[in-house]
Amino acid sequence: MASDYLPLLILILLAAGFGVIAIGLPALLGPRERNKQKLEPYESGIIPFADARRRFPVKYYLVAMLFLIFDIEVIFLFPWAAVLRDLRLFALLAMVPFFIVLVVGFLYEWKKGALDWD
Amino acid sequence: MDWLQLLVFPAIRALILIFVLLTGFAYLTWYERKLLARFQVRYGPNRAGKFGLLQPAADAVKAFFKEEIIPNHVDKPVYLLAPALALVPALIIWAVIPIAKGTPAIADVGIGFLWILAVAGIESYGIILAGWSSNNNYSLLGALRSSAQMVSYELPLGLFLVSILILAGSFSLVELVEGFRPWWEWIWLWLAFPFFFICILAETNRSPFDLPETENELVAGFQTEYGGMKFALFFIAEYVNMISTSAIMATLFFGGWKGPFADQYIWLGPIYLLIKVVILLFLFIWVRASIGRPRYDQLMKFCWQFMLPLSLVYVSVSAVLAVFLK
Amino acid sequence: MMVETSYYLILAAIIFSIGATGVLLRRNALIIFMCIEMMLNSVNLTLIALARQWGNLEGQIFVFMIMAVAAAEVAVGLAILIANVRHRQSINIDEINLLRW
Amino acid sequence: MEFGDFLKGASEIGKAMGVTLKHLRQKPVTVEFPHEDIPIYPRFRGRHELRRYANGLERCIGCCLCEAACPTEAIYVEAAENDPDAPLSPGERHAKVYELNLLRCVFCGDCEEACPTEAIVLGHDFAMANYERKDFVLTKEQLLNPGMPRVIIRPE
Amino acid sequence: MPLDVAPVFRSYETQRTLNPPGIPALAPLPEGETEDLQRIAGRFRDDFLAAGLHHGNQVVYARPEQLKALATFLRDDSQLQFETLIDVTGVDRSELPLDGGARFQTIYQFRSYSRNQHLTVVTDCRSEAEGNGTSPHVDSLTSIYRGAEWPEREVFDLMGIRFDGHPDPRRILMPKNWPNHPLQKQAPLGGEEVPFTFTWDDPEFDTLGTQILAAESAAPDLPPGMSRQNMVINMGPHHPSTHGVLRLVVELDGERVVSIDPDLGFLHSGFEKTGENKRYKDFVYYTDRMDYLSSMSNNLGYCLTVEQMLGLEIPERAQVIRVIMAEMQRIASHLFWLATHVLDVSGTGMSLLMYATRERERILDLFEMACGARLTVSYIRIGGVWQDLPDAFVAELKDFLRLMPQKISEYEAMVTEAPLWQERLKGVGFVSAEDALAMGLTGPMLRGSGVDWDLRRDRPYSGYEGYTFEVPTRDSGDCYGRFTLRLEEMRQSVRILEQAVDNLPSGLYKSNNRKVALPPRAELDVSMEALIHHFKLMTEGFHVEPGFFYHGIESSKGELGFFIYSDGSAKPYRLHVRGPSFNNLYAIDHISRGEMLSDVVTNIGSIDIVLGEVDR
Amino acid sequence: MSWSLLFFLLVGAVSLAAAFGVVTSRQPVHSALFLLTNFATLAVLYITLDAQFLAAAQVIVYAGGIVILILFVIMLIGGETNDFSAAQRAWSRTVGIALGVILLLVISYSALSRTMATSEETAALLQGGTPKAVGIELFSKYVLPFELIALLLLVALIGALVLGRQQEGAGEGIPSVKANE
Amino acid sequence: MGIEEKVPDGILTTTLDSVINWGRANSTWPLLFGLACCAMEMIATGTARHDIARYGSELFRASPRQADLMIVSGRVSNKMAPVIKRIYDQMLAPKWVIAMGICASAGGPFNNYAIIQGVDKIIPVDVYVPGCPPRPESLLYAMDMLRAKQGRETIGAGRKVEEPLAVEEIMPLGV
Ligand code: SF4
Ligand code: SF4
Ligand code: SF4
Repeated sequence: MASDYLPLLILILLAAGFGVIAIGLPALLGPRERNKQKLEPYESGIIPFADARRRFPVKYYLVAMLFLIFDIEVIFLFPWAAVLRDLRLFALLAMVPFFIVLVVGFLYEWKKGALDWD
Repeated sequence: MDWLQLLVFPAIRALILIFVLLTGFAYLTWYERKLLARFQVRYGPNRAGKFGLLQPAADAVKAFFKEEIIPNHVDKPVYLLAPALALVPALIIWAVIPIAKGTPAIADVGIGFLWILAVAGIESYGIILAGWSSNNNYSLLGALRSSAQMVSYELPLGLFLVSILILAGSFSLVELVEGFRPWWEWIWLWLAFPFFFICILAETNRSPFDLPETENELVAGFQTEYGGMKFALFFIAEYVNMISTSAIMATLFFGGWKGPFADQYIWLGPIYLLIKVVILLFLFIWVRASIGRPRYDQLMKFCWQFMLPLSLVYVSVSAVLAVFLK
Repeated sequence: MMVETSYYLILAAIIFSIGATGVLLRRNALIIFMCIEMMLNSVNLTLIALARQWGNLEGQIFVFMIMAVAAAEVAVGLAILIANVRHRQSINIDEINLLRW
Repeated sequence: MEFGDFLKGASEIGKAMGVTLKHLRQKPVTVEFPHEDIPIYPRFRGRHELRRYANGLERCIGCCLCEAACPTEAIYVEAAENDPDAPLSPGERHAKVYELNLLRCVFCGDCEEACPTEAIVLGHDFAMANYERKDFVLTKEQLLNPGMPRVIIRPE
Repeated sequence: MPLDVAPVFRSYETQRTLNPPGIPALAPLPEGETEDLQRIAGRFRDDFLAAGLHHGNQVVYARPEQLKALATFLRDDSQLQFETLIDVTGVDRSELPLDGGARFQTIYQFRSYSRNQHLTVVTDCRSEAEGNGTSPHVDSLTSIYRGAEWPEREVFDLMGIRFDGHPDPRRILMPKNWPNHPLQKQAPLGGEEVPFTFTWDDPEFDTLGTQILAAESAAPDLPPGMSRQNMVINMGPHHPSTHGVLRLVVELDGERVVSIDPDLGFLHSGFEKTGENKRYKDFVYYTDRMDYLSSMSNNLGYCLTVEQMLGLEIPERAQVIRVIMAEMQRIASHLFWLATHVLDVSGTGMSLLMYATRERERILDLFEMACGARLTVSYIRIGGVWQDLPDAFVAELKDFLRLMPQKISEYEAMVTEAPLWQERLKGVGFVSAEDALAMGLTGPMLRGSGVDWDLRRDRPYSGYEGYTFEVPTRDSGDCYGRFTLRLEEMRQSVRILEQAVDNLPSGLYKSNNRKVALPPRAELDVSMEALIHHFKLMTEGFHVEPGFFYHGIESSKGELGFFIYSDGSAKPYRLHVRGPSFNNLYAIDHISRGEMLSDVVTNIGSIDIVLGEVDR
Repeated sequence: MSWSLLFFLLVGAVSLAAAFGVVTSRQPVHSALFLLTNFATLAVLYITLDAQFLAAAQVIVYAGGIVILILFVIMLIGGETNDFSAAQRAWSRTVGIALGVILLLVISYSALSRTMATSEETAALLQGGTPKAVGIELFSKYVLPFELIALLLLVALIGALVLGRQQEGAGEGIPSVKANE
Repeated sequence: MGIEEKVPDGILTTTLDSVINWGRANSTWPLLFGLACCAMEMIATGTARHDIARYGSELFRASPRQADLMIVSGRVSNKMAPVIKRIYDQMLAPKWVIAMGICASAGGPFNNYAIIQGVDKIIPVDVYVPGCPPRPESLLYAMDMLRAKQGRETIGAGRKVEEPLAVEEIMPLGV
């Protein structure tokens, strides 16, 4: 039960601790030679035209959005998969409409060209 | 001694796991460099120590004693957080993998499969934050690309996991390995392996899907502004991920720690697992030596227009098989 | 050994209030969005706490459904936001008037 | 993408992987310099040497032809009359100063071709790296006493 | 950077006083007539100055006012069909007795592929008072031949000639605020004195390594026509996939390329100016360092040009050796292209990179055997080759030739049919035949678009007419077409090599003309005359008749042309190189527009550039 | 104070701090990261509340999906806005804080007015909230909502697609908000 | 300076020095940076025949933040000089420079207006390699020399660094 998860938490904390050490320690160990250019962005040895955080294509939003929706659907499959053995045909049938709607959505996207990346 | 049971033993176990993984990482880099060299008819590292066995140590020493900077144009907290965020998931995904009979690496929880999916889900944070905080055109573009790639391939990956879950009937990886499987199930399972492997390649950003680091158009992608140990952390994350995912694949598809006599002699379990992992790692490197990389849009297209439908079909068929044949 | 349910409820309440304050205080549509998500989550926490209180899984099912709805909401909400930003070049909620849009 | 395409692609990838696997078994072609001497052809043009006759006299007669021939002005020669009692070279003149700036030389071999007495030749030494720029102006002493290059001369 | 250091002259160097007196102000007027020239004369009647043959080239002297009309006529007339403007260059004649003639001239090379004709047009530049001096200018031909854009910019940058109506009159090679136009005769060569021990006291040497110059701190200008609304990124000059120090300013809309502005000159080394200050023989060594992946072809192109101006006969054996070397170089260059192309497209882990370079090493070994150097071979010299082939060479070469086709098949097995490779290359970087001609592309870029043209076959030199080989072409015009084309070219080169080694004649390996080629060493001891020639060649060098000449050869990247303008002295008065990479690179904007960012990398690889030659 | 209470307090404190961070960060990315932390702590609390499956779902959906989406949007519109100054209406701040406090008081009062101790037995009914338990509940009682969720997602998908792709032809990018400030 | 001030002199520092120097010498990652003809030989050094990987140096990094060694392989033009300087500045300490080929070392055959007569005019050079181009083995030899030099370094001693001069002071005309 809940206490099963304590070791996981410990692992997470230790792993994070290692990360912190690995990031912090070399800052003490390594040499320091600072100059102005070192702290400027690298862009092939040229000064960038503008700040990088500017504008990006909407395509990336669509990827994340599609992913989110499908992620939910995958999550819904998990409890279903868990009970498939017990409920058998009923579970299978219950999933059919869900699955069909999912596929319809998928096909719609496809038709709309949301899956074409060029 | 409740607290001993609850806190200290798991902590020791966790420390050992982290240590083993980091050593594994070090020798994986050696393994890869050597193997790649042999694929390319050369020797590879062989001067630091015998057969270059101390090469990873040299790299580590160098990285530790390299200057650390935080450039002015970055978002400092996020810039520092990103490498750690990349590394942690790679280490903790191991927790639920069984390493011997009845023994998970850390804990056998009721949601083993979901743990894998969840940890895979947060893996992309390190990259996306690194790219954003670096405030560098190459980094940002690289980060967007790679995180889009990673989340996309998570879907077929999740669906394949569901299918395996359907067949196994248990959320616990420990039970999955120990459970009995009829032969047709193995065959059906192995059919999925190449596709699962492709998803894993994309998830771990390995060649041929190493677009985020594509040195070609984006210099070093999201890592461009990282140097020294912080860069090394991304490196570690990538390689530990390779080990972790190999272990997962070994567990899901090839019976994990199982092997002759592993039931009687518990200590044989980890050895079998190691052998399987090494073989799978060979596959990773072999692929890297042989196959060119696709373009970003082709990669995404492949995921959404081929892998996803395929995995949907695979889930449905698995469900039908499970209902009617078991 | 078990923590009282009311503690969870209080925690949820505080988070909810923080979220609500944020919605009122901030003008950045994205941050408001995040605050709303946070409020939704505090409700989820309440539901799950109560589900344990009554030993009833229905609360959990409910939360599960809410997650799906929240995802849908986020997808559509952010899409609206993006469309709007394209139009008006602003992310400030005061300048976003849906009726005029 | 059709499944058929995928299969065809997979077989092509398999072919490529076959090629690499074949190479895995081959012996590396690496020559492990500096732990092995490298094979080199006799015509290779490396560090310069000034030669002597068998009797110890310098071949160079200070004619400056090499200096004139050099496309990059890397050679500097200052001639002087030989002391008739203790001549440094046969003939009337010898090179009082003979310097060669290795950091200007393109190793074209024109000096060797120009030299009427075959005094200056390009040897086989390629390990010339050094730390200071001043180390690269070879004086006459250095040119007259070259080290042994670590090479195996291949048959031409 | 002490820029104003006067060039170091040594007493023995050829000086202007050594020039034969009375150099003609103009190169001798051409004589002889051809059909084309008659047709042009018929169209323009007495409006133009002169036309005729000069060193076997058709030459037209045109008035500056006529230039555009002439160019239009050349392109559009159904009997002329000069589809392509191969090269534009200029010459500053201020050190010649001008007799009132214009100081600057521009020289154009036109080519008709369909009719296999070459035409040189020479125009005086108008001059116009500007500021405190005069600035020469002439009409731009960009509206007629698109490919003139870059060569004209180059002429402006280096020579200071303005082109009226040019769409983008920026500097192209030199930094944007460079104070002079380096190829003008009054501009100093620059450089510094070569240090020897007696100069070590020079305080400058103490400061070496400590003169830490601060890097530039201002952002570069946005190239004209680019919008800040889009993402504009720099690729290069330090970038892993621009093959050296090319800088591309890429305007991106998402991942899609809106436009590209290449910024050249990061490797500008002043070859042309240096050439004007070196003896003819010395420049051979410089050509090596231009397109450093095909030194042999560069040597060959330069030597052929000078030899044609000298009217020198090359012995049979030398010709065949030259062909052998040029073809080996073509294979080596293509192998290196293959390796880097694979690296660009597929990443570092890819083994093909290593396999291709392994074979290239074998060729370099052969080069080392014959020439004593691996890359900068300087093997082909004016009058022949440096030394005869060593005895073991032929056997080794035969061995290599036996192996090579098999290796090419191996590469093909790894990539040609591989789905990822095809996806990356097919349909990418398309250039149609018309565009290729208009942009003045040559070599595989031209043949990949279906234009069947190869200088080796169509305007043979060095005895290429005696070999049977095919000129592969592809109609697809994309990167994949060019990729398969180059693989096929390697096969054809193997074929030529096989014929050449089988029929290697015996005889001299360099010309017997003692005025140009060094006498054999054995002669020095016995013949006073030989000794004198030897001294003269090594100090002063040989003289070339006044005049000018353009000659192009087919290097692995396209047409490599040398244009030499001689005033009769021992150094070229003006030396210009038409680098195939320079002109081919012009296409990068055209072929990348609308494609993805990753395709830019593929396209660069597919054009196969070498920056040493682009920037010169 | 029992260990579990201490644990709860620790996690709760982190959660609150994160929630506070979401509201106060100037940089939207920081807000998003605080939000992520908040979600993660809630997942931990779900586990203590015997809702294992939901804890995993929380991480996968919220951390792995929603926050990623939010981050993408931040990167798309580049919004580095300090909007505190932009809050022109001063009253909204006062009202906001006042409302928040009142809300807090009301809810806490109602929650504290009854102590709610849970017995182990009732909790056991949850079976730890494993996927299987949730699944059986879901498929025995809530099949219809389950199907409706699919429809809802379909509608959301179409809606977001249509909204997100508007004027795509007119240039794929979104102008930076920063440029506007 | 970081650790070097805190560690006392003596045996500890010497051992530490030797360990660190060993690490640095055996894991020198070059910057992926080619200028001209010499770059071809530099690439050849990485290929199977010469295999720079034997010394753990095959990881040519494209980003200056991750590289330890700058191999200036070719001629440096006036236009390129500020870029090189900038990239060098952006590399993290400790860093080394090999001037490969005579052009990078002293201008080589290009004694003219376009080329900087030696890259050491803008950045400090550790090892010069003559040759035009140097054979790959020459570069390997230079790497050997560099390793020797690395082995002699102490972490306590800072490397020569001076306040940068303004661009105009050095390059009145350039760029
Ligand atoms: S080899 Fe060539 S460059 Fe070198 S010194 Fe001799 S003539 Fe001059
Ligand atoms: S080396 Fe030869 S050419 Fe040079 S000065 Fe001496 S004798 Fe004359
Ligand atoms: S040293 Fe020689 S090979 Fe190297 S860049 Fe200079 S000219 Fe080219």
